[in-house]
Amino acid sequence: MATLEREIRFESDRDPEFAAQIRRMPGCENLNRCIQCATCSGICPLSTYMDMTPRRVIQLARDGFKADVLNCNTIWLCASCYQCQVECPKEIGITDVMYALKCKAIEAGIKPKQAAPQTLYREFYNLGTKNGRISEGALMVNTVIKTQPARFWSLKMLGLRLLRTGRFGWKIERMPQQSVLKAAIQATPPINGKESS
Amino acid sequence: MPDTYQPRILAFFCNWCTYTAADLAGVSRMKYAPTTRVVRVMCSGRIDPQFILSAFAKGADGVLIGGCHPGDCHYLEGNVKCLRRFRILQRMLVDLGIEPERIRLEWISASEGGKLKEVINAMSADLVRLGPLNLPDALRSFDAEVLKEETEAEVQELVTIP
Amino acid sequence: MKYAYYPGCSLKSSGRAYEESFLAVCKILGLEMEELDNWNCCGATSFMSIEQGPAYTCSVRNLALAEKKNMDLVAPCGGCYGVLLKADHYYADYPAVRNSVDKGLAAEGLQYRRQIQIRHPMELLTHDPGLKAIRSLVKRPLKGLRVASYYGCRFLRPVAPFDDMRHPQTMDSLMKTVGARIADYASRGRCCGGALAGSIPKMAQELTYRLIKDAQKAEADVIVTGCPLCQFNLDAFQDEIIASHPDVKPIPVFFFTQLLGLALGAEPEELGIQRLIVPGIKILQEKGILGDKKADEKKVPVAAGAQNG
Amino acid sequence: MSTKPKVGFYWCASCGGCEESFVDVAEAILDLAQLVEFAIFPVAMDFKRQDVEALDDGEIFATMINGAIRTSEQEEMCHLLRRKSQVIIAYGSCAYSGGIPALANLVSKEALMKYVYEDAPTVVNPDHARPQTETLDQGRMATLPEIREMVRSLDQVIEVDYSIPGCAPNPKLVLAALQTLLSGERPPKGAVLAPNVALCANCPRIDTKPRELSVKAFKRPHLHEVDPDTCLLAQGFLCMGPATRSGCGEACIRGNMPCTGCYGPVDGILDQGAKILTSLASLVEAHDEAGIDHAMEAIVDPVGSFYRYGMAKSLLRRKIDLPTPVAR
Amino acid sequence: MVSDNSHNPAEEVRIGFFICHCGVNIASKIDVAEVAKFAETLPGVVVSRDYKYMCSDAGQDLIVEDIKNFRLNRIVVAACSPFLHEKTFRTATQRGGINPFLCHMVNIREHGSWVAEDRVTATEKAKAMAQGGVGRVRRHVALEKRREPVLQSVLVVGGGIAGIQAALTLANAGKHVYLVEREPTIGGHMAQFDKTFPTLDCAACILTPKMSEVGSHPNITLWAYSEVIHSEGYVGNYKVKVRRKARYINEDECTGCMECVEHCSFKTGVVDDEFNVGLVKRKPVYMSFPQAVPKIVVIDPLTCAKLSGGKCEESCIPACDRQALDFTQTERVEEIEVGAIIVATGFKTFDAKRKPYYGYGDFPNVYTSLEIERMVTSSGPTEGEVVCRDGRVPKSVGIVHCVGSRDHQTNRWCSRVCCMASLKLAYLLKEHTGAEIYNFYIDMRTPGKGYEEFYERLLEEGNHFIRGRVAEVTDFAMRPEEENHLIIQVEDTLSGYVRRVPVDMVVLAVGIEPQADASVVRRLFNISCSDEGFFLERHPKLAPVSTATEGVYLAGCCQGPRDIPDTVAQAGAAAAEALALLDPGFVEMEPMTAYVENELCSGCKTCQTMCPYGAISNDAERKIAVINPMLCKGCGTCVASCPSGAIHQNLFDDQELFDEIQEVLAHA
Repeated sequence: MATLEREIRFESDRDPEFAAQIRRMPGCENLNRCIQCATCSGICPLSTYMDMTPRRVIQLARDGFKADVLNCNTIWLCASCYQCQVECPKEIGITDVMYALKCKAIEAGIKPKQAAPQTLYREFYNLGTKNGRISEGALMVNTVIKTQPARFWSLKMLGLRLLRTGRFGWKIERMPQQSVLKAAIQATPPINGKESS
Repeated sequence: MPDTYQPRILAFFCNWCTYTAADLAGVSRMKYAPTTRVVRVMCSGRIDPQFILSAFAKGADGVLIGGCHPGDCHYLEGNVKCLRRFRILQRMLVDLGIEPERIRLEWISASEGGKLKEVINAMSADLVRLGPLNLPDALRSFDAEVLKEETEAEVQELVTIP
Repeated sequence: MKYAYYPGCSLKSSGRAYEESFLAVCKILGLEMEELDNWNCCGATSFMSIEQGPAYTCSVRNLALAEKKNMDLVAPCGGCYGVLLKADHYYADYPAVRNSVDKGLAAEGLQYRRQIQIRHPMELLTHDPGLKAIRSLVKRPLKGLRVASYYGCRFLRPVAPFDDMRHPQTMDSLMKTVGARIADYASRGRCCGGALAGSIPKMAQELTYRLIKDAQKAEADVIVTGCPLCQFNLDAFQDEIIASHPDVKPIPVFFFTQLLGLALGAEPEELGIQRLIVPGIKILQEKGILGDKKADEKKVPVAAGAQNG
Repeated sequence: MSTKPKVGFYWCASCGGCEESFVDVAEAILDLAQLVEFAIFPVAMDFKRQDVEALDDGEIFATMINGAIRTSEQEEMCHLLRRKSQVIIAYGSCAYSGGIPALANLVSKEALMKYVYEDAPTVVNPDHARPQTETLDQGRMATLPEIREMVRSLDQVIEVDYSIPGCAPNPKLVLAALQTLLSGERPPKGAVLAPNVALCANCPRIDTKPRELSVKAFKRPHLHEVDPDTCLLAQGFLCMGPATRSGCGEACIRGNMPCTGCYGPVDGILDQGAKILTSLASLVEAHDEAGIDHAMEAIVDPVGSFYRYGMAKSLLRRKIDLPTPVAR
Repeated sequence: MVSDNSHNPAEEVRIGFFICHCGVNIASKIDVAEVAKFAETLPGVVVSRDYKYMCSDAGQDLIVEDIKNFRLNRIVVAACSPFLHEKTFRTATQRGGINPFLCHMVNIREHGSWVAEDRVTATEKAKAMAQGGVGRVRRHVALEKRREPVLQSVLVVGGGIAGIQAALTLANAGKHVYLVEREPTIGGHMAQFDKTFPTLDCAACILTPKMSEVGSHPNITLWAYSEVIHSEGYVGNYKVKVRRKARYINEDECTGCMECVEHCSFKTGVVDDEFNVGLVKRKPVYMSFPQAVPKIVVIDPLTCAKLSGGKCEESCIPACDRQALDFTQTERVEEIEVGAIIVATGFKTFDAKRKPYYGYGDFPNVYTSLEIERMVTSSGPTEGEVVCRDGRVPKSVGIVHCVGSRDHQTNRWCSRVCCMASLKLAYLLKEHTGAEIYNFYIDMRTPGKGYEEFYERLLEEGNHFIRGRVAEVTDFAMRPEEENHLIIQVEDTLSGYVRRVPVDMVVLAVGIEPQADASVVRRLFNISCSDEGFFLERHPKLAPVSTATEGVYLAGCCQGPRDIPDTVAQAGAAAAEALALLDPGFVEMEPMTAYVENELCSGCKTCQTMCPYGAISNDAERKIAVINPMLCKGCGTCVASCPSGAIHQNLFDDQELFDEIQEVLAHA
């Protein structure tokens, strides 16, 4: 028989430094201003798919319930449309908070339940930083195979069409001098909200 | 008009408390039975028992008196004076065949719009249960049994003293 | 005038038609585009989600390259434009960003002083040659074509330097200038779900469906857009969307530069119109914008029908 | 035939005290007799209905009718007298406002008959016999008047020109009234020919009434000694003087008894009982229900006390849940 | 039969009937056109109209014009409550050229459309009410308002910020003010506060100058340590008795040097210091706080060893070089006459012990907000140092909002100031201690200039805001880190979690309640209380500082919870109302007085026991009652009691009421 459990949250469940760290990330400085009006949740085109509404993510982030927010699917469903950010009456960079939380989740090595977006972002990042440019064909194929192998074949028709219209190729795109980018990335200090940074 | 019997309650409300409470009930959009006809007086102490008897005689099914709570009277004790009259009047009316539910004295302060509504609804329900009093018809029919010989005009003519 | 042209990754593959049509239009209007040497991926939303330091460095690096050439940077891809614009702003606003980026750029001997502007073709064409100039060059007015402009997210949010964030008009003005009719609809700036198209197609397609539905409610014949990701997302998955939502009909999704080019007299092939997944030629022929032998014969009744519609 | 104006007296439901009291004018009656001829005068001289019918309409100058109206015969006679008289004076409390007989309006006719003919302790009536309006006896129809469902004041049956209340009326008022009428002066129709002010105005004890009187509990006069000089209300006795018309000569007060209200109210009062009630209640000292009820405890029968003489003329006229009279 | 003495039968009654739509307020529930048509059939009605807004200028002009065109001599307006527009329509009637009291209002909105369920019955009821009004107005006679002089002084009851503000406004306008304060000093609650929100001005800095101004103002008679014990009279002419308690100090001599306090034979405090809400003890001889006004010490007879009959060195007496101590002093009763009264008796805070789960009184480190106010004040008992009762400086503080408020078990209302006061304390506590501050709130209510901004500032500064009503404060630890803490258990409705927050100090933001003796004060001044027990204003929008009793006005929290800016504004409004009453020098009295019809009066004296104002006397010569119209307030109790119907009341005469009763019932 299934049991319904609701845990009490103790102060020890909170990371008291978490909110401060997030607030030091670009665009996140107004996090504490939130009055929980939930405009963000209302305007978000994807909030119905989220296990926590953006409002609740903001609340938990602000309160330092780090584990809860880093494990939610909300941050990965965020399509970066910035609608919430634009409408927020307190000018909180909600999309930026989502970016910050995604970075923190990755930093913490959290593998989300809904893994596909993170996989895509990783593929993209790896390709982009390695070659300096994105080879869309490679990116698409890699991501689909890694995240939705079943769909691979159903996309066959689309793939053929794209090939026919010349919008899809196997060629790996590269910037002429990748080394300069690599050097720049390596020389870039991280932006992670930690006070030392 | 709806088919259901709607009793007629003549309500004497004091200006400072119950009339104001009735205003408040209105402002608060409380809905209550459309049974009352309010006569405003400055104080429940103004209410002459004749008014109440007259109300019954003119067709009221019930009479509701609303005054300030004891101690709250705008004129110190007008409500207590009303109560003194009311106690003996209600006793007398029972002897005259008028059920005690047909006459009510309630202390309803200016802030008690809700109580006003409750009282009117409760009293209306009581009166529906009791049925109409209908005294004007009764008073008319009282004289149905007596002899009628002359018309008024004839009498008038006869009694005219030269 | 010469501009630093930043194609971004998509304009080299899935958005080829955009590059083709944009450059064709620039040629007609006399705008000179010089592709930036050794440009790199802007980072899009992905870099930002993984590591923010490199994300900003990658973006700003392209700006620094353009600045070095002393040219404004033209980024036709909506995604690139948005990311570069945001990077520019945040570089200015956040010392943490500036600190990281400056150190990153220094490795290549670059620096950025915010001396250039980041331009999008939509705004560039509206201002630099200007609508008047464009109108004077129209050869093939888009008469009778009802166009729904789809702006997507990134021209508008989080900053919108050239248009109204909540009811953008720039693309509509361009389309009106070349004779098209405008289908006004509320979803013009809503998210198409493009960011999730590759990862959670179900959700992405639901959002796309709403846009197409809304545009068709406004009696749009075609959709135009200025973002290769939006175009791809709206165009490529219509089969799947219609399969689950039969209440929408296929609708061609053009790059606005394609229609602009047509109106200015370029030929469809130069503009990559054949590259659309939902074919766009037919509607243009039906409306009499493009000549077609068979259509020419039926021209009168079709035009009448279209007017009635 | 005498040329003197004819004056009549008649009796309906009454004790007869009113006419008896008229005799109290004593020698003055002789002066009156000089001026008028007594056409009918039940207490003094016999007459038959035919005698009245024989009179011309309006032949009687003034008839003073006493007693309340309860039977069909009384109604018929009143209508007859109305026809024959120029002026009708309701004479005495019963004619004026129902009087003591009108207290019968608190019980139904049936209950009344049943008590009188069956339940009264002195009655033996195994056959439950009741008086009938028509009885065929040895081939002859004997009739009795019909008793009505309720008691009425005279003006509820015929037009009344003037009233002289009182139980019994002060004979001086009658004399004065007749003198006024004979002089040709006509008070406004409907007038009560007695002073229009309450009894306290003339009460010999008024000065002993305190300015602010308050009564803890009313008393019944037969249970307490009554001080002969002090205001009776001040002593706590239920005196109706404040709500009762003056004119009686304060006979009861002078006889050390509280006023019982026989002269009815002054002009403008719709309901004497209500006014007595309000004035008495005004004196009660108590502030809460228990105290108020205690103060009024001695008023065991408020209706009987407040409407002793005025039930028929009150606003409600009778106990309202009695059977309604059947139209004839 | 009833005689008709009240109007001239020769005059033909010509009634105009006007029914108001009140937009849709009436017209949506009552078929006004039908009622107008019906009224037209009533005897005496010459013209009958309905109009969208009778109270508008155009509506009033309709009456004025119709009076002229139709030679109307009676007006009936069926509209809203006479409390709202009786004056309006009487004035219109007068503008039409007839006596204003020939106009009568029928209340078909508050008593009709607004309480009706269905249109048919509402319309029928309106017809009946209309018929009643038409029936009664026939009897109306021309009446004149009477003028009475208004005394040019005002009594202000209560010396908190409301009373101070009202007194100063009036005094500066040249009126004499009696300011009566129960406590030994004026200043009220505001004097106990450290800072005021949202600007964080120092409360003392803005209050004490006003207090001194009151103390030295030539137009203000300040009676602190005094209470009003009796009030009688009427608008413009009130007689008030004030009990001035004995201070046992010669007020003229005392300079407030406090030497007597120093030298009291009690070397330390012996009784809870009221001003410091019991955080410290005071001596029997004391001054509430150094800036007290009047700056005079007071001796508490209950604890003073000498006055309570114990042994005492009486060292205070020689300590005073002005021999100001006077142990023979007794209380005095002053009698004053004033034209108007401003009641500004303030509030009391909710007793936190009534919410036992919050642990006030059980856990030493649970405080009320008022205690914290004193604690954070630099001139307070701890000189601004915030320490728990065990001497620790708190590292974390939980502020529980809405204690006692918004709660059917205690006080249903929102106390309005607690959100902002809590934010202020949060700020001050953080400033003083650097502690983590947790606010537990139900709703954050920050309506006011700069208030929301203050809230945002607190948010940004990292104060914790947990939305949820605290269930309990407990010392039962479930985790090691909770040991030696008070744990606040709450559901954070925003995160959706039940949370336990261990803190060192709990602050209960206690709500605002009516004063314990509000009902005594209410009766003293013949005003009403609303359901909650706060004094009732005459109209919440149109007469918010007036009461049902003319000449008595309200200021401050005695009328309902409010903050300092609102209180000061309201006190100004009350002062303005009083000035408007005083300035013309006279007041017009409604002519609803009673009078005796001499011929009918038997001198039975029944009425004389009835009159609460002693307005009725006995004319010894004529042996009849005589009513002094100056004293009569028109309650009509004597009229109802008169057994002869000899007393009449203007506007509420028997005949008017009998006719109203008959006619209002005539419509089936």
